[in-house]
Amino acid sequence: MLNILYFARLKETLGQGAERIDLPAGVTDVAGLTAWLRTRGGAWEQELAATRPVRVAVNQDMARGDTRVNDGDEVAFFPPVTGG
Amino acid sequence: MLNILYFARLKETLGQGAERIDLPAGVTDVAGLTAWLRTRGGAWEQELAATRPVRVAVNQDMARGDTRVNDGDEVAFFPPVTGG
Amino acid sequence: MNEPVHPAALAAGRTEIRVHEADFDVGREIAALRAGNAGIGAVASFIGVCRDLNDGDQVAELVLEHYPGMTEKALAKIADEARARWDLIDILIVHRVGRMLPTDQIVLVVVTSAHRGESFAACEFLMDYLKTQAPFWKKEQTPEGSRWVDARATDDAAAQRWN
Amino acid sequence: MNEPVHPAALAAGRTEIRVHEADFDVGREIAALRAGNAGIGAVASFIGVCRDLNDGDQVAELVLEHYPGMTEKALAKIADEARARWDLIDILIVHRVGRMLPTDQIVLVVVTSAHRGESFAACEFLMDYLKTQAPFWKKEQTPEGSRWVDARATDDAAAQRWN
Repeated sequence: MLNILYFARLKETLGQGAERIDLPAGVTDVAGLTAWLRTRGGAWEQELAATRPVRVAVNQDMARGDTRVNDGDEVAFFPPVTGG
Repeated sequence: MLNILYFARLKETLGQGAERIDLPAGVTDVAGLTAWLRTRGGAWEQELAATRPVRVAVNQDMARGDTRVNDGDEVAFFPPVTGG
Repeated sequence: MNEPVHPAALAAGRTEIRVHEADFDVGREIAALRAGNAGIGAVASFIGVCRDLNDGDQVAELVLEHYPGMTEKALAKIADEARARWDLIDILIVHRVGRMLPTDQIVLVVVTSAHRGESFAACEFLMDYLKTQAPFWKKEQTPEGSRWVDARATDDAAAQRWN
Repeated sequence: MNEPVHPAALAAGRTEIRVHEADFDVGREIAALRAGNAGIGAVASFIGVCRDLNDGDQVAELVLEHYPGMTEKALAKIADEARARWDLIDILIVHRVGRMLPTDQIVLVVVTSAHRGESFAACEFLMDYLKTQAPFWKKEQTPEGSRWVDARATDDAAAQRWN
């Protein structure tokens, strides 16, 4: 299982803040998981497009496209941060 | 008249915090006044030596050797500042 | 800077990170951080405040969302990074979440050290990194409705100065 | 930084300079400076504190002498210089004189602005200039007797960064 979280604008446009999914076959890293989510089409395809400034954290650490994703991980998708 | 002030270490080594003197003949700038004070000898010669890091303010503005000194001015001598 | 750092001061130094809705009292926070530590010579601090104007629009209120768990972890990492770069005594980071109004305090960063150069640099570094690395998001309420605040290129540039 | 500075904020900004023996309350000073000004987004501050150790010796107490009249004039000049360099809202400088003990506060500088870069830079600039341009002198009481503190080359270097 993967615990996927969405924050801020993404939570609104995707209509959910969290979901649990089985690790999709063939997905081994952040880029792969993002590509898999885009195949859902609609808002998923649009919001997670490679041209959008989406940030990803794996197990609460900032991640990159080649960061490994394993069963049991918490993966969060969100816009660039704007705190402070 | 000149109103001359001494601060910090200089006040102690010269034994006074302030004095009033007539503008010495021939003195037109800070360097001239400092040289004139040095002619008093002893602590004056030593503390106001060109090799000592003495700072001078004329009318409460930081001055240099070529800053003009006129009758009625307030001239202060002190070590480099160490506040804050 | 050539002077050895006071060992007792180093021993007493601490890192404190808090994320909560409640407001904070700057004077009290600084006093608590400094309490009893005579090795501290410099206290640099920064308060980020909610303005009534952003990108030319009136802001009626701000809602700060965050990523519980990761927020604290990210801030702790940033604090560790600051300690690796400078000789610091204490680090305090307090970041509020939830609803805020103009003039409300949003974030407080306080850094103490023996000499001022270190605390100034670390305080600015912490703010620059917090602005680009810590998972907080601002949503503004303006006369045109609510909008998520966009990340600023100037914040990325500020953070990159430290690389 | 590309955003116009809030006109109301600028109008309400002020420069306040105080030199006195009494201690100051940081929280109260910052609150008074910010009061009612919703154009302020950033508050950078610095507190200089009396340490119990300097140049390797224990310091039992510190006496701060100054040049009354010139002190206020020099600080006002430094504040004007900061305003000429950055878009600032408020500047507060409070410097104590007289006798101080370890952990006592010596100086407070607070700068407010719309965005944080300006207030950080100006606060550090003000401290660097104050350290080299304002007529204050420290005398320390140590186990070996009292001594005038020597000016530091690092302070001159810090001030020269801004030229």
